[in-house]
Amino acid sequence: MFLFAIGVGLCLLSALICVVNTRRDNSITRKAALWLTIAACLIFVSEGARTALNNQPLQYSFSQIAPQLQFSFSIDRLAAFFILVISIVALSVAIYSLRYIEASTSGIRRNLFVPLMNVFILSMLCFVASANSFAQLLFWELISLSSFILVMYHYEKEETRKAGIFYFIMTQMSTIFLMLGFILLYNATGSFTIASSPVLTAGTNTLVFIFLFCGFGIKAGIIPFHKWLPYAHSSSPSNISALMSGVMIKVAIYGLVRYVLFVLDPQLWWGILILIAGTISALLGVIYALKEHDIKRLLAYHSIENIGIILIGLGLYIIFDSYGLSDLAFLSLAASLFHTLNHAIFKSLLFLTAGSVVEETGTRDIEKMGGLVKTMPITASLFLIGALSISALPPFNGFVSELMIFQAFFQAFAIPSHYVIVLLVVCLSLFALTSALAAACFVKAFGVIFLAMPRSDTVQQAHEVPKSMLIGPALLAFLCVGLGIFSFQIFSWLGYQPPMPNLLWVSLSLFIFLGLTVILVRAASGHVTRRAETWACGMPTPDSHSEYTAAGFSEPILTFFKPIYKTDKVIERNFWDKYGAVFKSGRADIHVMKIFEEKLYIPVANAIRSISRKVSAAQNVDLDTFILYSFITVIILIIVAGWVL
Amino acid sequence: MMNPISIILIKVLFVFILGTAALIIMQKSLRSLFSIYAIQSLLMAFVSLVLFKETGSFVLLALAVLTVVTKVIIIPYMLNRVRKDSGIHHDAEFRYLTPVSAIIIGMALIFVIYSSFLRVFQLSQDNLFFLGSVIGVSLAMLGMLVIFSRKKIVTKAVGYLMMENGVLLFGVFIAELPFIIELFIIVDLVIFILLAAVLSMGIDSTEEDLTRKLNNLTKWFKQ
Amino acid sequence: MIFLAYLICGLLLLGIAAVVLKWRLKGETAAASKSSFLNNLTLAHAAAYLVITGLAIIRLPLPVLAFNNYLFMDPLAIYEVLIAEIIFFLAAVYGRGYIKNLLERRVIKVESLELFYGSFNLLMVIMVFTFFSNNLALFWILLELTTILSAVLIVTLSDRANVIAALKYVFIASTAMLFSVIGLILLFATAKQTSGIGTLNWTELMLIANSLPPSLFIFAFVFCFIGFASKSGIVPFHTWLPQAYAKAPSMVSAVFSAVLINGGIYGIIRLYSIAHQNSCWHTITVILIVFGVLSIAVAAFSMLPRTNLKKLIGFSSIEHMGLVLIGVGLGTAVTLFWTLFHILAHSLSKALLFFSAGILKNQYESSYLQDMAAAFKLQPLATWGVIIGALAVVGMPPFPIFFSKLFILVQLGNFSLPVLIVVLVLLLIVAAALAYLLINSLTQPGENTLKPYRIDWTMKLPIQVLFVAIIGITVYLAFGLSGILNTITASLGY
Amino acid sequence: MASFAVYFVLNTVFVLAVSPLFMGLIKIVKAQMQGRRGPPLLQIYFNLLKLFKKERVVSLNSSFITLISPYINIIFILAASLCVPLVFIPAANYGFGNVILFLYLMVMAKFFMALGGLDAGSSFGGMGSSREMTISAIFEPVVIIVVSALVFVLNTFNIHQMFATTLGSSVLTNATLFLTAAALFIILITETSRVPVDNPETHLELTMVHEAMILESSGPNLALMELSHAIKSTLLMALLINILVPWGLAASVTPLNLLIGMLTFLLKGSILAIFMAVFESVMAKSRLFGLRTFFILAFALAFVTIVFELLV
Repeated sequence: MFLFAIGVGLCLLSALICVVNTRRDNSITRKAALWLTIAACLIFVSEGARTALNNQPLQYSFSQIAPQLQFSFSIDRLAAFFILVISIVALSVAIYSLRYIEASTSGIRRNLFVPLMNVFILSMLCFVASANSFAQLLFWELISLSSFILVMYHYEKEETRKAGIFYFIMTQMSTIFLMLGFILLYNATGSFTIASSPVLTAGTNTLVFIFLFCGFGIKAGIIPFHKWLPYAHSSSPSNISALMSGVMIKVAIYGLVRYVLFVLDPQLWWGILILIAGTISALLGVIYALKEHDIKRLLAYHSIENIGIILIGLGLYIIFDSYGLSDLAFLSLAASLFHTLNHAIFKSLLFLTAGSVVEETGTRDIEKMGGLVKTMPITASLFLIGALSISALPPFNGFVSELMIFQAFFQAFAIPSHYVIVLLVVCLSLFALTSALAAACFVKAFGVIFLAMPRSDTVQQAHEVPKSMLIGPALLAFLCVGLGIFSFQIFSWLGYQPPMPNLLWVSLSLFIFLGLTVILVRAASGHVTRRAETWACGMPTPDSHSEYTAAGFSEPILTFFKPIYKTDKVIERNFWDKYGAVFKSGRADIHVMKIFEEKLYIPVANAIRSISRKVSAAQNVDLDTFILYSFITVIILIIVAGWVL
Repeated sequence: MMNPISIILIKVLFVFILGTAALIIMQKSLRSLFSIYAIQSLLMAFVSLVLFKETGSFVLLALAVLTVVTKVIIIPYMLNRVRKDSGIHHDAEFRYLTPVSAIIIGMALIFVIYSSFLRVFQLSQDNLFFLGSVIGVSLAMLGMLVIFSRKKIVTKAVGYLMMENGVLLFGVFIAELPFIIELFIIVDLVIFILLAAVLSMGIDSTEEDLTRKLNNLTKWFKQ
Repeated sequence: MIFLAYLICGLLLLGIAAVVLKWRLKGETAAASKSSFLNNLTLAHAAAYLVITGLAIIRLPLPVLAFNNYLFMDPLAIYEVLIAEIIFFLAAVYGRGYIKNLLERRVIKVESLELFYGSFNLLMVIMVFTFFSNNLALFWILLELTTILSAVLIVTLSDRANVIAALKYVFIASTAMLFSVIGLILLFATAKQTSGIGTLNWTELMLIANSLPPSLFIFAFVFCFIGFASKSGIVPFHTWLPQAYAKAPSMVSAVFSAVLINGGIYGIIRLYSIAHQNSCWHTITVILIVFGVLSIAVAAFSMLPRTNLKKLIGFSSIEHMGLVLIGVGLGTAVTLFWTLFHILAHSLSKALLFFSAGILKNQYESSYLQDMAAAFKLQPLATWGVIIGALAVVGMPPFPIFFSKLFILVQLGNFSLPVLIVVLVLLLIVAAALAYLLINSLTQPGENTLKPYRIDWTMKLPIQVLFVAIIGITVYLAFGLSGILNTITASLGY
Repeated sequence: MASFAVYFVLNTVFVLAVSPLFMGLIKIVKAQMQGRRGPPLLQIYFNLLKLFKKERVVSLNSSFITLISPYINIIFILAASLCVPLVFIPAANYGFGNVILFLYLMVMAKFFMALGGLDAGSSFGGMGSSREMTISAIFEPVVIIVVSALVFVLNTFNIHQMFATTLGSSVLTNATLFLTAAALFIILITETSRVPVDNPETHLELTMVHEAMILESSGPNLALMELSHAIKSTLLMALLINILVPWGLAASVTPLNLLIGMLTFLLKGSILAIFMAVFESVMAKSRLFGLRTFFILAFALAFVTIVFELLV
């Protein structure tokens, strides 16, 4: 705990340095502050890892400040694991930011960046470490607040404004749900301490679960509540997107796991609910990602997908657990948590490298990129590793967690209820679809961004980014590979023998095959490589216009999933009179409906707006009416006081 | 314990006070309006006097004198000044309620207040106190009714004065109520009237024509 | 003694003002020197009050009764007075630059300066004595006087809209306050019926509280409530509030929002603490919560279509008064603790908001949100003031309202879950409206035609002080404030 | 360990050796069905050798992806081949044989093949990649359901053990396996890019998928691509064969058993190859978006298997 405190102190010190120096635009201060953050993150990583391995909970409580107001912290294995996840990502983001902040923006606004980022990271860590729900709520709000300001960083842009409003409202909504859940728990148990509470009635148990599920679900970006995620992730600076997508939404997962596992009494239908929500999020997330051509928004939709996968694991855990299948339950939970770590790593990696690309090209539209693999080879390779991991390809880490989930699914037949089995089989097939679509999506993303010819002029001026912007992601890429290949060993080390293949042997055999193939090909062929123009059926030299576009690439899949996208076609016609003058002209317009926005968010917003207008209109009158209001109220009060009370 | 004649007298006065209230609700001529208000205040002073005779509390006598001085003489005088200065002599506009419906609502109001109070004051010690409170609250409510149903600020001021009368009527039945309070209420009232008069004509009355300003005021009132 | 000190202080300064104005600053003297002289006096006045109150806290054993028990000083009164004085003092500091700006822009006339500062000082005196009055009737009268003085303060800007706003304020507040008198009389009669001696003193009412007949007391409470609620901007008696806030000069709006509306709530807290001794408090709880929720609801829905920054802040005050009403109504020691904390936090946040809004209004010569382009470039401090203030008001940590709001809501959850859900949804709408309006207005790109308006350091200082204070009271909660609030709660018989 | 080492070498060599053979056989049968003579049986081997010796021509636009993707393809397909015992089942499998691992090793190869298609910037390559990824994505649920039916019926998710189970039992006890086998056949057709999903013989942009992706490959690159494609077909064929008719698969490592195993596999593989060729000849190429029905059929078959097993 002492070292943790030192880490926290370093973070705060780093924030302070920048806050004190707000007036001057001084890059040395920012660098120094970031180095402090890096040091703090290193402490957190080592301490988190140590606590997770030792399995000895750390605890600390402050004295009570006011009625009900007390802070206490406790770091058990679960919390330590999440601290590890947060601090690993934070570490590489901090390294990445050393140059990114200097490169991406200008002015003294940058001085606010480091302190806010530190507060953001610290509040996430503290949320995880909190031992009472009140403190959790506080840090939850701090997470929201700091990330909100960071999202608003480029406030001049129209889209940022929209994203900011959306994000703020959604985070407030999540806080409200959490508040409801925590208040219910408090009122049932009489304390804010997070502990198993056998006194809960069935009704409270269920209600608390629903509230917490919604609250954490909004922050995690589960499907009906996901809309803020693509907006906020795409308009914030890339290192912040990495933090938000990599760890912030995991903090919500932590909350859910913590309460479901340690506080509430899970029921079968919770598992089914979480499973279905997870499956839908995963599937729709990836389907929406396929149609995105904004690189960061695409990645954001993939976050929704991966949160879905994590939830699938969690849902399976509850389902298996309620049938007493503890081995399977544990496998699902391990898969879910492992995927949490993996997603944090590869998604941050992707966001950071995408940030480099956006920084160099000045656009987020992948249709304008292309050919970057030649100008930014290292960034491209790092992105490729991230893409392979997120597509769940062996031997990278994403594969391992998805493999574990598949295996858990395959053993669904141990469940006695046929209905549940059929449900699980359906979810399984959708899950498989998700994972394959993700691969398709990343073939598109990598292919269109990095391969072939540049699609616009700005892209041609791109250069490889500075070292620190490579080291940060490289660290994560290294983990992607390492966690994949040595997954079996890591689990054994933690004392769990998962029923899964040892990828070390697979990698070894791949290595052998690679050596043999290279030797054989070298021996057989004449090592002559000639460069020539791409063949284009005899057409003149193909230029970038003849390349396959991102839209073209995903078109077949979009066609398959037409019912989900709800394309809205507006076709109007021109009618010509006999002199050739138009007397009715029209347009043809196809746009993909944003179904949740148009069917859920906007109607609700409009309803509130119309009530607001009415309430406002009622107050936008003259004195007579105001007195009339008072008059009526007084009469009502007299009647109530006389007759009712 | 009270002289039955006094009780009857007070009841008669109550009836008259309610009558003046009804007249204030309906009256369109400002001049008559102010006169009716003066009469109502006079009736209030009579109530105080009757009670003074019964209880012998000099507070009530002082109150009666004060009422006569301020409400029967000074305030109507001031109101008439305002009326003359502004050149407005009639307030024929009604909002929300026509005079007839206002009277009907007023009657219903009195009944509602009566029945509510009846339930609360079940074991009341003093029948007259109960009646006084009902009439007082009703008068206050009727004053409010005047405020929101009439257009001109002066009329509204009269409505407010009527409310004040209602409250005082209620107050006189509790003899021990410290005199200083009553005094303060009346002082407050005078300040209020001054303020309302000044406000309704604007602060800088030298610059512009008063009539136009007052007409404008009603227009401005829309927002 | 101590009360005389307050009074003499005020009278002395008024005397000095009158003399000096008559002899030294006659007519032809520059407007600026007159304004700064008057401001100095006001500052001195406020500072003197702070010193006296400080002395009183250190030296006097509480509660102090004086003037035939008409005045008294107990922890709650001192607390409220301290809040009021701090805000008055900051407003006076702020006013130094602010009034100068108004004079330059000819928004306020030199001739009305005396009236303005006079009313301002008088309002301070009366506000202090409102909180110190032990007698409910005296309390009522002083509260009514604040209405009239506020109206004068609004009117000094001599714009038509100001006159109308003041008129609305006077009519709505006064008519409602008359019902309070009915309540007072009923209370007096009830007390007389119970103990033989009619009384309106808080201290004596507290002693006989448990023997008051419940139904009569409820009746009296309801009537009193009507008036006090109208002073605190509780729906549906709130209708004067947004316009009055919008039209008043910002330093006055700050005082209104941070001090004046506490007056009504103060009365309600007092009355409720009497009810709390009585068996009828459950009924009153329901009434208060209904009005609290109603206030929050109307304020929440009214905020969304707002275009005027100061009106927006005004509606936020209504919402917070609703929350405070709920806090009072729940009637446990814990909620009272947090409600009192909420009042303090709300006052500071509102003062911050209005001070910042005042700067923005001077910059753009409009307080309409759509005019505030390039706010960050032109007025960074004021913009951050508005943002921090808004975040504080919404109840984001580490700002103090987060704590008070949360713990009041915790108790509300204990009272009724559906009500809690409704309130939370309404609070969400409030937050959404604030975020929506502020983000949209403050991030507008600006044309280059506007130049940054030079702001006097005296206008910046209060904002900076409030920044620190808002965070500070959260920290202070751990180092002493908590004890003070507990004392107050105990002194009210919880 | 020793057993696995033998398996490692033998299985790899065997699959490398026989894969082109089946390709050739299919070509001959198809030619015969169309009334042509067709190439010699061993022509594919000569083609591969020739390609290995030729120079490598790469596009000016291409990057290192073009260079590594054939290697990635072949090594991942070879690693996948370790999951499917063709001749004998080793005593220990060291994690190979996991059915998900098997599938995803192949997806990895496909991933790089698709990237390779995009690398040159030709619209053919892009089209091929797009279609390939689309088909594979749409088809994935089918594959997984079929696999889960297998897992359910055979009660293991290791292919080695599946074969061991089927080897140790008669067909009749696992009647539902026939349903699964039909579904597996559809997987085989789809994954190896055959009619009606794809037409391996065409260079017509309307129909090509797999060929379009490797259009820019040449020399050793193309050879590696072709070889890995052939191996993939063989692996899927082996999966079908050894689940449905595992007899002849060596249970213990003796030279005789191995010989029998190889011969029986060649025989069964040839029969299946002929059947595939016939099937391909009588089918018409389907529209890309018409494939839904085809996939749903496989999905239904597997699903019915699961339901049958649940009810019985």
